Amino acid sequence: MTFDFVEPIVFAMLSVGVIAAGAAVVLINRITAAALLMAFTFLCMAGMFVLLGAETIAAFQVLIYVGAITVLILYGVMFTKSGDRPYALFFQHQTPIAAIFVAAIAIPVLLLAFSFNAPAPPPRGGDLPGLATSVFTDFAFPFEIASVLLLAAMVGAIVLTKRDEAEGADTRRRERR
Amino acid sequence: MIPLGAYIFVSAVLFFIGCAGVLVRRNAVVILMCVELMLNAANLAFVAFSRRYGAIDERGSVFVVFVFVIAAAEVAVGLGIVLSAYRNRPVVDVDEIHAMKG
Amino acid sequence: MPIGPFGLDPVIWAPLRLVIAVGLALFLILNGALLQIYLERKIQAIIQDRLGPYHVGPFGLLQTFADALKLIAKEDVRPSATDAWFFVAAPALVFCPMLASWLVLPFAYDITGADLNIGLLYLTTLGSMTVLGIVIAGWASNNKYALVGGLRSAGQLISYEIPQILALVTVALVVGSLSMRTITASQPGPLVNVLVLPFSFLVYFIAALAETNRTPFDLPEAESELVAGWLTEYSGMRWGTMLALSEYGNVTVVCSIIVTLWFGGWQGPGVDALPLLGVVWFTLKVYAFILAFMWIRATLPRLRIDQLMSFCWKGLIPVSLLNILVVATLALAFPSSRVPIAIANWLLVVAFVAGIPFVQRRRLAALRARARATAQPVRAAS
Amino acid sequence: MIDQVWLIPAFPLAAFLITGFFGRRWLRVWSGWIASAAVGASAIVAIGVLLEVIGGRERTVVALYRWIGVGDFQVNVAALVDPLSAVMLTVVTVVSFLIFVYSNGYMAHDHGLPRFFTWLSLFVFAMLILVMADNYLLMFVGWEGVGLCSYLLIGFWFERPEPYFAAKKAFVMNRIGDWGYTIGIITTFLVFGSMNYLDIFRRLEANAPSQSALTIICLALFFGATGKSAQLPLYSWLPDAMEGPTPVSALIHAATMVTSGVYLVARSMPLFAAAGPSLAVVGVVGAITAIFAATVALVQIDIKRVMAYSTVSQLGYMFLALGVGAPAAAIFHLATHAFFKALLFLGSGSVIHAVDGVQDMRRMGGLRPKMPITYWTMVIAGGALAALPPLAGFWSKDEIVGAAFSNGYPILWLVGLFTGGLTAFYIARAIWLTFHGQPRDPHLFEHAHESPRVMTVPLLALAVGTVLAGAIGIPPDQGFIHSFLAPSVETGAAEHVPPLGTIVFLALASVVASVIGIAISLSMYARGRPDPAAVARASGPYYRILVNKYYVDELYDHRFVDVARAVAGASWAFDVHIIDGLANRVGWALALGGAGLRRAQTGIVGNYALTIVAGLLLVLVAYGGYAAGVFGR
Repeated sequence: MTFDFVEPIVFAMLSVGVIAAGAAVVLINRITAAALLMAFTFLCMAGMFVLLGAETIAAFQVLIYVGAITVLILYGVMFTKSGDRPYALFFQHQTPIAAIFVAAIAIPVLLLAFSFNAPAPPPRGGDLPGLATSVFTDFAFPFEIASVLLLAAMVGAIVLTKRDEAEGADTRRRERR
Repeated sequence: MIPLGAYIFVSAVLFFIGCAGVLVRRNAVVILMCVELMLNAANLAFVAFSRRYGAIDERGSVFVVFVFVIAAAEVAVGLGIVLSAYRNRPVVDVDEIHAMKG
Repeated sequence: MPIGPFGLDPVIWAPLRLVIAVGLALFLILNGALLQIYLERKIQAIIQDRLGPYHVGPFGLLQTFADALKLIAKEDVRPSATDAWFFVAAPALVFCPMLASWLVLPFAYDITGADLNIGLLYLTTLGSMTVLGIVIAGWASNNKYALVGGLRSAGQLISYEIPQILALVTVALVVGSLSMRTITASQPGPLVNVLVLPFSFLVYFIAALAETNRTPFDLPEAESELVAGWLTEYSGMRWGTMLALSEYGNVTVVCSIIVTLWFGGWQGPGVDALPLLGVVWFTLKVYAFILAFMWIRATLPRLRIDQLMSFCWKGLIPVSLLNILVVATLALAFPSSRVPIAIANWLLVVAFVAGIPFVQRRRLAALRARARATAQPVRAAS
Repeated sequence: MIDQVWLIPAFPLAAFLITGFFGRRWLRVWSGWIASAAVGASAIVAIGVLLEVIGGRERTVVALYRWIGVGDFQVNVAALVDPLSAVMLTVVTVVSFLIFVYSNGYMAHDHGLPRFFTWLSLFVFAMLILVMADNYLLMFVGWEGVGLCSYLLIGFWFERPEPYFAAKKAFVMNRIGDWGYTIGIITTFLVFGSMNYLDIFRRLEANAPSQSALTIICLALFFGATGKSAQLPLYSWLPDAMEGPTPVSALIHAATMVTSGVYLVARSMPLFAAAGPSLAVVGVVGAITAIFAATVALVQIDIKRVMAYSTVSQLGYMFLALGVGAPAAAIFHLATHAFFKALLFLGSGSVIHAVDGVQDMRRMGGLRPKMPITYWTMVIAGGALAALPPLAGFWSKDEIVGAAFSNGYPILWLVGLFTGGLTAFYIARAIWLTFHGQPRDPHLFEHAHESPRVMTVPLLALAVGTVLAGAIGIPPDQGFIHSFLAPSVETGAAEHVPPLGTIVFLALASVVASVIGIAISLSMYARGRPDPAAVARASGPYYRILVNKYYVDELYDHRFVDVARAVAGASWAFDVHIIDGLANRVGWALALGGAGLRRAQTGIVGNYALTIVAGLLLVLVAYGGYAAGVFGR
């Protein structure tokens, strides 16, 4: 007995999940729901990575996208009030043009997508050793650059969101002295 | 064995969904989410190509790791910008924020 | 015919193993929660010189069963202003990752759901997913106390995840693997990892207290001072699932990780002869740590939210980064690196423990100085 | 020791860094001793290297690291240790060490002492790099470094205007020479595809490039050498450089830096030898400079200027030697000259120190009893300069003059001989005016005193060197130095050794010329027969020309500087009206365009995003067209 039929079924479920949830993120009006659906997209994507045999990437995907980015976006949602403005300013006028543009790119790309073919890879263990070796040898320098980028982003985010009150209190205290 | 084309197709669909979302939605936070979707679509393509073509190492997947870094940095800074803009004027709709006009 | 463990055919053993592991997991979670709630009450009562539950059953053993029955029998109340879908989904979002973590815990030799080669990463990943459920629960309750509680709790969990992961990294550095089975096998006999990496253990233990919302870091559910945080609007079996099952399940998972990584996992006397004895050793060790958690809860007061965050960002994260730096350097510098790493790590423990009073004294001095600075103008005005 | 050859420049570099960073604030006077100790250590290592080279390791390349690696353009930071550079290293470090020690006394009361030793250490470092380099580019680094240090040290007393102008003049003159050097090394690279000496010489042998290319290279390099070594037409900065402190004059403008041009030509000897006419140019320029500077030196009244023109003249001798195909003699003379000219300078410094900074010989006189050590060492050095046997100068200079004769340049031989007489005349005049006769300025005479021991000990050491250095060149043409240097400066055509009778005749001729020069000098200044003033009056216009140094400075001022000013003015006008005007127009056009394009900046993020997508579409169309072959493959 073979279980070959399992993989296509799982893949079909995951792709439906990815595409449906992704579309819902764009179409749905409730932002919290959109954020949660986005997390769901990410989870399905992690499933696809597992299907591809990239468990480490899948784990990172969940760790970073679901555990960190979604939570961050939820924070953003909760700190801002999304007004239900029925009318649109001029922004919405671009929707038809945008639709035409996106369709013009998407249709050929989607048609071409199926033309990719690759031989079945030889069976092998997880992707962890290979990934680690690549990151710390050939890509060590980009890796360091990326760490600097993260640091810069962290500092930038803190500076951007820091309120001036702490500073003000500080000067006030100094003035009092 | 799922053909490579299927993964690429899913990746492309998700990418254009995100792309359309960026162009159509008004809420800045939602636009950030759509950008994340696009990045994720790219990740899928990277991993699929890497796993199916990479014979020795995981060079394609390495780029996914870097995309993770970029995505995290982008969300952090993007939300920081949205929040600081929101603090000046409580709007998150990008069509009302047009102080950058030339 | 190849012979698997216990002299069984691998074709039979593979599914059987999974069944045993999942059965054990469910058994431990469900009964573990009941048992732990009972133990928690009894131990706190003993420490606080009370009796604790004693009416239902012998020594009050059936008290938690009675509570569980009460919870199940309760009406399913959902406040009308809540966000229906999210309100229902949140407990599941908290519960599922916890349940999934049990997949990789090694209960005994070859009794584990799946021996992933990214086991530690998998556990970390699932730990981070809990945050999502908590934020959603806070949001869905449509109650500002719940919302603020949820955001605070999420902040706490995200922050303490960092020292936790950094502590795990040192173990991975020394052992050279992320697989739970390999990590267990790397600690033969009494030479457990805690002798090599005591400081990582210390950091992980403190971070784990925060990660599982245990005292002194139990702000999210500080019933006695705040409203119950993100749990405010939950009642009945929903609350039961969220708190009783998920929280106690998480405590058990975290203690299992501690046991596997630092205390030799299921290994113990007589395991070679009778492999299933491993389950007993494992459970005993895990419960020893759960008891330690309870002991701490009965002893230490609760931190304020700003103290909690600054302790993590200014205390734990820098020292665990230092720890990684030291361990990684020594691992590179010495071909057989366990002894130098052990020496360095014990030195770090000594420095950390000895350094706390100094830091505290400086903090107190700063506080007093600030108090004087604010007090003076008043005196001058009068 | 050779493998540690990098230690030699490392010590002065360390001294430079230490005194530069900590000198003014913390070390103060100690910085002099630290620098001296560093150079002393270098000297010990250099002697070790020299001994090892003598011991048989003829040619070693010690590569430190790759400096530039761009395609074919590979330049290493590497040291070429062969007899030539070993001799140079030893001379530079030993003489430097003695001068450093001397400077501790000479500069003791100057508040800028740490700065002085900082620049001096940097100078030694750059000079050693220049000498050790195994390629022209690294040599250029040292070349520029010594030029810079020379500028800094000439202008050391920058509070007064004269040193400042002298420094500027030296720098500009050097830059003009460097321009030639730059052209030389660029052409070298274009012709040979390398900057490494050994590679170049190897390729030169394998397939020689055209004669004209070689001539251009050699003349350009020689032009650079004239700038650094103060030959005609770029000599005039050196006499002015005497505004710097005397140890600087001794070290930089007598013993080391000015010889780098000689070193460059000697180093490039295979090139020059292959490039026919250029060697003759070198010889002729050297001879003209020698006699030209010697005539000017006859009438100078400033003691340091006499020495300066003497240096120019002696450098002319070295180039003369190179030109007539006797590079070993040139290097030999370079080494001996380093000793006796440094000694002469330090001696004059000692005199100047004693008489409160006065440099005018007319105000000195009769100093002999007051400063016996200075006097006797200066007499020894003067004898060496006048080429009296058995002092070092005799052996080296006689060999140059003799080589000119025996290699078939009788006119150059006559010039050399005559210049030798002039040299003897002016040095005898200088020593007589300074030390003998009646004290002409009683006030100065009262205060004069012998210098402290820290200054006289180096004088004595140099005097010993002056007496003994000739030994390495005995017998003429077959001495130790010749066989030692032969592998480095071999020109291919074997020098033919003249018969003994010729040698003796040549030596006698030059000794006679020197003795005649000294005799005339002494009779004029000691006896007053004929009276110098009367001679000056009688020779009238010729005397004025000499006193005014052939009006060269005025010529340069009127011809070159005025032309340069005119060109600069025209360039300025061009810059203001054409270049700036163009830039302004462009800016104006851009502003206009920007005003139009500003409408595209709606400030709405969505529009920008749409633009990005439109760009994506464009890329896709372009790629599709490319894939379909619309644009051709």
